[in-house]
Amino acid sequence: MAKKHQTPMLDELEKGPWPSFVTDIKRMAETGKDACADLLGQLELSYKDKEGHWKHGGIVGVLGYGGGVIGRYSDVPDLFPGVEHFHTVRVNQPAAKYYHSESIRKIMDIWNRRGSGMLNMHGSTGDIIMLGAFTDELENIFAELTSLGWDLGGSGSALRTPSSCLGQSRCEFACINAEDICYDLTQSYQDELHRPAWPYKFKFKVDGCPNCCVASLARSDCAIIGTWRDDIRIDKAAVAAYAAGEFAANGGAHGQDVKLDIQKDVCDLCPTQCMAWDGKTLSINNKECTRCMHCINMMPRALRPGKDTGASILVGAKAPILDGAQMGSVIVPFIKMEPPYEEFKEFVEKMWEWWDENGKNRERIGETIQRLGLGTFLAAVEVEPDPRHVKEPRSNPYVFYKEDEVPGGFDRKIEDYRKRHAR
Amino acid sequence: MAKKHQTPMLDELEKGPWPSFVTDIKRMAETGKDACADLLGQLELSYKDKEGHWKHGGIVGVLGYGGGVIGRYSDVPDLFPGVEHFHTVRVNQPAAKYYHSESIRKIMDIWNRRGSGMLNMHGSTGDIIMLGAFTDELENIFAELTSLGWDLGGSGSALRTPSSCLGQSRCEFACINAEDICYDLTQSYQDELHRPAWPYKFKFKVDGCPNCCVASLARSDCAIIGTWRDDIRIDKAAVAAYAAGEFAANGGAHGQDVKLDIQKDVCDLCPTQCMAWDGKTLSINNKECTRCMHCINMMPRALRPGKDTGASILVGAKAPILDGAQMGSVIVPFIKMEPPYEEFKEFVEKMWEWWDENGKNRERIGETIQRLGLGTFLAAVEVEPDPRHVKEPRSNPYVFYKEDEVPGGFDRKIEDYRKRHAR
Amino acid sequence: MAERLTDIGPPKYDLFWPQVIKDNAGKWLYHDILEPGVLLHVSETGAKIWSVRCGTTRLMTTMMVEDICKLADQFCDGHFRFTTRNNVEFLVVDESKLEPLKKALKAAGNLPIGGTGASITNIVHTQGWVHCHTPAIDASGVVKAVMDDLFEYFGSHKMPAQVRISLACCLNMCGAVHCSDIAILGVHRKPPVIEHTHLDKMCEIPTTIASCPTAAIKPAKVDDFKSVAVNADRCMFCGNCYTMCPAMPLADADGDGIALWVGGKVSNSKSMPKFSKLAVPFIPNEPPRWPTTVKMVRQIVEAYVAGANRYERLGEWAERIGWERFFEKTGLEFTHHHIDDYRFAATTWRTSTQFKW
Amino acid sequence: MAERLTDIGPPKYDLFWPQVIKDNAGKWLYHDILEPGVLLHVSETGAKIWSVRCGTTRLMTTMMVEDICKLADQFCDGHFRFTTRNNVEFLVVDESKLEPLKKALKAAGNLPIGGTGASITNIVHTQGWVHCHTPAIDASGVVKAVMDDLFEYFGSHKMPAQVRISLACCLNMCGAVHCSDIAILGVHRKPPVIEHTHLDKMCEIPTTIASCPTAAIKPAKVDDFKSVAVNADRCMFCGNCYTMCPAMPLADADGDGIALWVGGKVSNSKSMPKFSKLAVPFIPNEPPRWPTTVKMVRQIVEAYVAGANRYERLGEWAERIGWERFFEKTGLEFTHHHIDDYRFAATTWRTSTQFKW
Ligand code: SRM
Ligand code: SRM
Ligand code: SRM
Ligand code: SRM
Ligand code: SF4
Ligand code: SF4
Ligand code: SF4
Ligand code: SF4
Ligand code: SF4
Ligand code: SF4
Ligand code: SF4
Ligand code: SF4
Repeated sequence: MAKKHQTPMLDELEKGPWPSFVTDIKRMAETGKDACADLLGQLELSYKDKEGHWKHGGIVGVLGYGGGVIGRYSDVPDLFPGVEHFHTVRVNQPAAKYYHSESIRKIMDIWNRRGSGMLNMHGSTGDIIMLGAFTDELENIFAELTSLGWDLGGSGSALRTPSSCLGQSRCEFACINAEDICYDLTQSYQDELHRPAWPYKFKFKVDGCPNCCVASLARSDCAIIGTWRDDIRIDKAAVAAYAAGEFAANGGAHGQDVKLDIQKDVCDLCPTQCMAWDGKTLSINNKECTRCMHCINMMPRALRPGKDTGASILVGAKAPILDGAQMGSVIVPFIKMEPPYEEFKEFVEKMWEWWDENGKNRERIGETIQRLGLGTFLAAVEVEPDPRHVKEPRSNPYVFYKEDEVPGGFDRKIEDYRKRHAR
Repeated sequence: MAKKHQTPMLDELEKGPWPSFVTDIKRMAETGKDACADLLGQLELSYKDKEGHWKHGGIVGVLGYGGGVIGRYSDVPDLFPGVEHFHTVRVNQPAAKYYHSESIRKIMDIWNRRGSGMLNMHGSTGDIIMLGAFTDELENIFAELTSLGWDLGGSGSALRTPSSCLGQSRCEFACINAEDICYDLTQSYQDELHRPAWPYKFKFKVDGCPNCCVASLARSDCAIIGTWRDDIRIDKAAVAAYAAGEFAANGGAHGQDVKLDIQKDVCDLCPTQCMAWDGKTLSINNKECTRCMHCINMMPRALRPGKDTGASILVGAKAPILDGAQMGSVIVPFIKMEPPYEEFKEFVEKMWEWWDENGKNRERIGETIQRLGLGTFLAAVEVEPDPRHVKEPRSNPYVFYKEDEVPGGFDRKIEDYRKRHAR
Repeated sequence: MAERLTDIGPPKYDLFWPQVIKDNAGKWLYHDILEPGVLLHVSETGAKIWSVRCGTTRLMTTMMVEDICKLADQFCDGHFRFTTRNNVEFLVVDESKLEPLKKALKAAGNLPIGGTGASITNIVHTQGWVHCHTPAIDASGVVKAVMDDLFEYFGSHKMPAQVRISLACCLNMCGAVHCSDIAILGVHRKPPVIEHTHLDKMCEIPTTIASCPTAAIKPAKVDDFKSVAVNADRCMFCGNCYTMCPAMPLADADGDGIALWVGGKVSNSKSMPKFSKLAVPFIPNEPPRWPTTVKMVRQIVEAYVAGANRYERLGEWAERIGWERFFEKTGLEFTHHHIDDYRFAATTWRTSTQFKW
Repeated sequence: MAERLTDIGPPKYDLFWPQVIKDNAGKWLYHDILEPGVLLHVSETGAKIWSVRCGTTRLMTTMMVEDICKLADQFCDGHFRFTTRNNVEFLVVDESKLEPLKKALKAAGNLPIGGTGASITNIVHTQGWVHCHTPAIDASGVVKAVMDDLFEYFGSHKMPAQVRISLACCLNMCGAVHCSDIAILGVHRKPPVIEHTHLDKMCEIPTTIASCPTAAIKPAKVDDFKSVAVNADRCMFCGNCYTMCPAMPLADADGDGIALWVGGKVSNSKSMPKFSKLAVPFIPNEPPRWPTTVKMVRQIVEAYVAGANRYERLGEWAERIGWERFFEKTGLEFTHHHIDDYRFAATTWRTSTQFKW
């Protein structure tokens, strides 16, 4: 008979229309998965105590890898022995998280046999998170996964599992092959991913366009965001159809019956006010466009990004620990992104080298840049300063000059000064 | 014969259409004022050297006052003995700098007899600056000035000479009696003005309305800026006249022939978009108005501030030394300003007390607030936190809680914790 | 060990694509959201693909994955994907299977259709009491309670614009909630309690001291044990010390709870990306259904729905009406905790007479 | 000394008012700028006052004041005032005296009429080499050269909006140039040169050390003298050490010069007040007429006139078109010095893909 704890509080979470993780876990527990039963039991205890019941991890992992597994132990193992060990195995997801039932079943099967059967689909970084393994199963799980063509993701002070939006696979807005870039970086930097050797973690995320569906701008040390340099493509017939109310506004995002007022909804909301609509022709002053995507989002059937596409590279996004959250900052305003992405990788390697040399322990690259200055970082990665790097130029007068920038240098003799100026 | 130095470089500044200070000083030098001749001589030397030739001041002043005089000595006194001493006497200007020839002539006469005859009309803080006195004349100058009803302004770590825009004396926008407030504060705080006793300088400036013609918001530790709480007054007939092109736009600021497009120039530029114009009626949703003054500035003959007037108090503006420049921050969103300004003065005294206790040496109040937190300052001056104090609420999660805010306080026993959580 | 495979990386991205994607990747012409949860993408070639998006719990069992696989087998030749917000998308190539799939999903009951367009889509979240050692709150339980309450908005397009809610269970913010329309954040409010008897054994003292961003931690000798002391006045409860040293736990039933943040966004559309701003500094932990949190989230959502223009993100709305108005409209209280006092605090002060009554 | 007067304060503000102001203060109804430099104010009572505004040098002699007094006596019953930007205003009560006053002013030649409305009014400035001990540049000379060049704009209304130029001769910024449409700022670029032989006598070493905001100053013993040393890498040339200690001068012919700043404003009209931003990091001192400074100020002014909408302040224009476009339109170079690296630097970085080519 399957193990069972009383979970009166958790049972409350079986109510309501949104799917219930409690119901799901309960049915798994009922198949005899003690880990699941004990997970519920321990969670119920947490609900009672209003405190979690997991301990720090300690070092667990698989041979030759410095990451990919997060150790986790219960602090009440006597009560819940099924989760005494409850390590996480981060399995590197395929870019954009496409699956076929046949293949995913195979790895679920491993997990059913050797783990708790619990998962996060997916972790915030993008991995398939297998939640709850005992230490002695880790090597087996790893061996079976790799034999099927899967590998672990990142953890620790290493490259983390890169991820991307679905890009060109199903999105008409994609300016770059987000999934290919994600895959290529993952493969090119396997060593950086599996063998932590940096001051702290480092994340890549790839968005096909400035809509940022994988939130690269907020959540990755290096965001690769598709964009274009030429003109927005306009399909005049489709513009007319929007004007005539034939197409739903914003790709139907507000319901098929919500139509577009081109002036009000598109032109008036363009942040640069570079669009004009005279009731017949929609024109865009592309030189003034900041490629924000708004108009394209509003009229996906009429407008498309240009054809001279590439990416903007924004560096430094991170969560608040320690110096406050950061978003990525524009470092390379535009770079072509064609396989094998040599130019981009050269940039990446310069960036890593600088960070590796200058970053303090547990200092994200964004923080290192804050500490040493954006200008210093740009010099290190050999990017010319550009107004596009800033929202606005400095407003304080505290400009540092280097000695070689100033005629005569810094060395002066007080005697010379005093010749001109009595004390 | 009047003394004369060769000033080939300065002579170049006699050319051109803008009035020439060189020409002016030369004619004064020609009357026999050696100080003026030597001032030109020393300035010419500075033009040659590209370095100034004044030394630090040292302590000079008048009896019983800790300020009002800035000591200044030439570092090339042998060459220019007329400016060996060149102390500044800061004479407190009348609020808004109205003069009558009769009265100003009298103080000019003092200055002709006892000083260099050089002036700044006026100093950046607002004083009449008498530029260039010898130490032994200071007491005499002071005695003659006071006998005529004039007094010195501030310097050092003291209250500085308050100043104001011309306010109600000649401006229809003035919501408060800026000059009276300026005068009242100057008189009420004579001791603070003449006897430096604070961490650093402190400035009041009073603007009659948010146009800020005396730049209080940028240049005074405490800015008193007139505003209103009720509705903008609309003169419909005058609106119609603007619509008909009878009045020049913006009070003629762009020429009498530039007329107003009420929709485009007024409503569309209203920052809150709270105005509506249907070609006949101009309506303002006053609840959403931020009293920016734009519409009133555009149509001074049709719109006027409301009648329930008072001031917003912004604290902390200063130049960049040391922590970067600051503008004033809203501390008291609205306060009535009727003589004798008791409520305001209570606020001022609380503010000074806090700053005096907490400010470090040479720390402006704005910097003390930065260092100790705006919330701390608000508590000290007994102002309730209000969204109007900030442009936006905090975005970092680093909230400090005090022990008494948290049930159970901060003291916990590890033994209790370990009862629930094994190590 | 000779044949031990390492560093092979994940399966290539196109391995699991349906044929229509293999043929049309990079050629998609436009999309159309036919109804909440149902996307149509049309290619330059005329090819079409329908995606049916369904909410998931993220925290799920292999049985749940099997549920998904079965439906995918039946209607999608086994193809599906997960979105960046933990929804699952069934990829339909044969239009005739669309309605039957929707029917089957409704029957299944644990995969609600929705999350597209101007909806409140799934809540990005973290692990909470289900796995992590540093949380101040649970994750899945809070998400469940909030989504139950907002369910009507998941399967409809009634929002002014997309609304992205995220949850992170501690200041580490694995949910990267710092740029969300609404963020639910677990916060500690008590300084670490120190296990002096073991600290020196479990942790490196210099690293522990260095871990504190406010320099609140100093070395200390307690009852002959080498340990550390925390200056409670300087502690901002970030938890970084505990990350570095297990002998300094922060978790506390009374101290911990939820802060709500609003108005962040990531996309560059119209306005530049924005950080989320503090809306509610603290709500106590109220398991199992966190009613106050649920209520306050709804308060924010409803004020937004009532006040925003169409196409206006929550943060754009708040900035347009002004934060004083935001607090008025949402009925939330503004406290001294809302006033920033961290590194860039001064940049958030109101340096203008422009404000509303 | 018994009768020694102190603490009497300035003359009361209304002492020198013309009668019409005494009668109408607080009752003014509207103003009208009849032509550049000539203001009419009309009262609720129907009373009128004309003000004729004229540029002055600010640095002036008592003879210049006498020139003003004479004109005031002749046309204004002796009444005049100075504005907050060092212009003088002749207050005319009798309309018939207006034209004769203007004629007399033109004849005088040293009091140009203008400075109202959409003009470039007088430059607020400081003392420079004429009086102060810390300047990096002269003040009056630079102002003269710049105003000569911009003279056409002083007496006309050709600007899109008012343009406020300010000058400060060192980072103390007595001209409060930090919120000006265009700011001319004297900057040092060499660390202080230290007079070790006298420092200990002239200055308090601890105060001197404490004066440095970047902690670049350390105590040092040099040739047996107690003195200080400056870490040149950390010095940002603020001059605060020299303010505290005369044995550490910064001034240097090659090191010193001018930086230009743009786009600040103080008024709350339309947009909130703004700081000025760096436009040109350094222009060498070029006495007597600072031609490069003059040229670059004009470059900025002309780009602004060509590009801005009517009623748009310089900073509003720059923000509307974007700073990348500002540098393109003005032809100024963007360098690494433009990128902030002081305390709030990170808040100025571009955290969006929104920018223009
Ligand atoms: C599993 C996961 C949360 C989840 O439920 O999805 C997670 C879990 C943890 N994160 Fe995270 N982070 C996870 C994604 C993130 C993200 C989101 C992302 O990558 O897009 C962030 C924000 C972005 C960023 O990187 O800044 C994130 C920011 C952090 C931080 C704060 C880092 C900072 O610089 O501010 C920490 C603290 C640390 O490193 O000590 C952290 C630390 C942790 C640790 C290792 C806790 C710790 O203090 O040691 C957590 C382990 C929990 C466990 O039991 O497995 N985690 N963490 C996510 C990884 C799953 C995956 O591989 O897919
Ligand atoms: C005379 C005057 C400039 C002028 O040409 O008009 C002036 C002159 C000096 N100022 Fe100033 N300041 C003058 C108005 C200002 C203003 C403008 C204002 O008051 O509106 C400011 C900016 C606003 C502010 O207060 O921040 C100003 C900000 C400074 C600072 C920087 C203070 C800061 O906190 O950043 C210093 C540095 C200091 O105090 O050591 C300073 C220091 C000085 C000293 C005392 C130089 C020093 O380092 O000791 C100068 C004396 C020069 C002299 O030889 O007389 N002066 N000073 C102005 C006073 C005249 C008057 O009383 O009317
Ligand atoms: C499937 C997914 C990408 C993926 O690789 O998985 C995706 C897919 C699409 N996004 Fe997205 N977005 C997805 C996450 C995001 C995110 C990330 C997030 O929320 O964490 C963002 C940034 C959110 C933010 O700004 O905070 C995002 C911001 C957008 C925007 C910008 C909207 C805006 O006004 O700011 C658009 C354009 C639009 O909706 O008009 C967009 C548009 C689209 C389109 C229409 C693109 C297309 O042409 O196919 C896709 C369907 C829209 C829809 O769901 O209504 N997508 N999209 C993600 C679905 C998440 C979900 O399950 O709910
Ligand atoms: C005389 C003076 C006040 C004084 O007490 O001396 C004054 C007087 C007037 N100001 Fe001013 N302002 C005066 C300095 C200022 C300043 C301070 C400064 O420049 O240092 C400002 C803030 C500048 C800034 O924002 O950087 C200032 C910002 C305004 C504004 C806001 C304009 C804007 O669009 O931002 C107005 C409204 C307008 O012009 O439409 C205004 C309007 C006015 C009016 C129309 C008020 C009235 O109804 O009489 C006055 C005549 C306007 C004119 O000159 O065109 N006044 N005005 C100052 C004349 C200075 C000069 O000689 O040039
Ligand atoms: S980021 Fe752009 S390309 Fe990628 S899925 Fe979103 S809209 Fe499409
Ligand atoms: S992409 Fe944005 S900035 Fe460009 S035209 Fe469209 S709405 Fe305007
Ligand atoms: S600040 Fe206002 S009240 Fe004072 S002069 Fe300027 S416009 Fe008039
Ligand atoms: S004062 Fe400003 S905010 Fe108010 S209505 Fe006029 S323009 Fe709009
Ligand atoms: S947010 Fe904090 S508690 Fe939650 S998973 Fe991340 S590290 Fe753990
Ligand atoms: S919680 Fe953070 S602030 Fe408090 S002692 Fe620990 S590291 Fe320091
Ligand atoms: S700006 Fe500097 S140099 Fe100029 S007067 Fe002020 S303190 Fe002196
Ligand atoms: S100039 Fe400023 S930064 Fe340089 S040493 Fe002196 S005080 Fe320090």
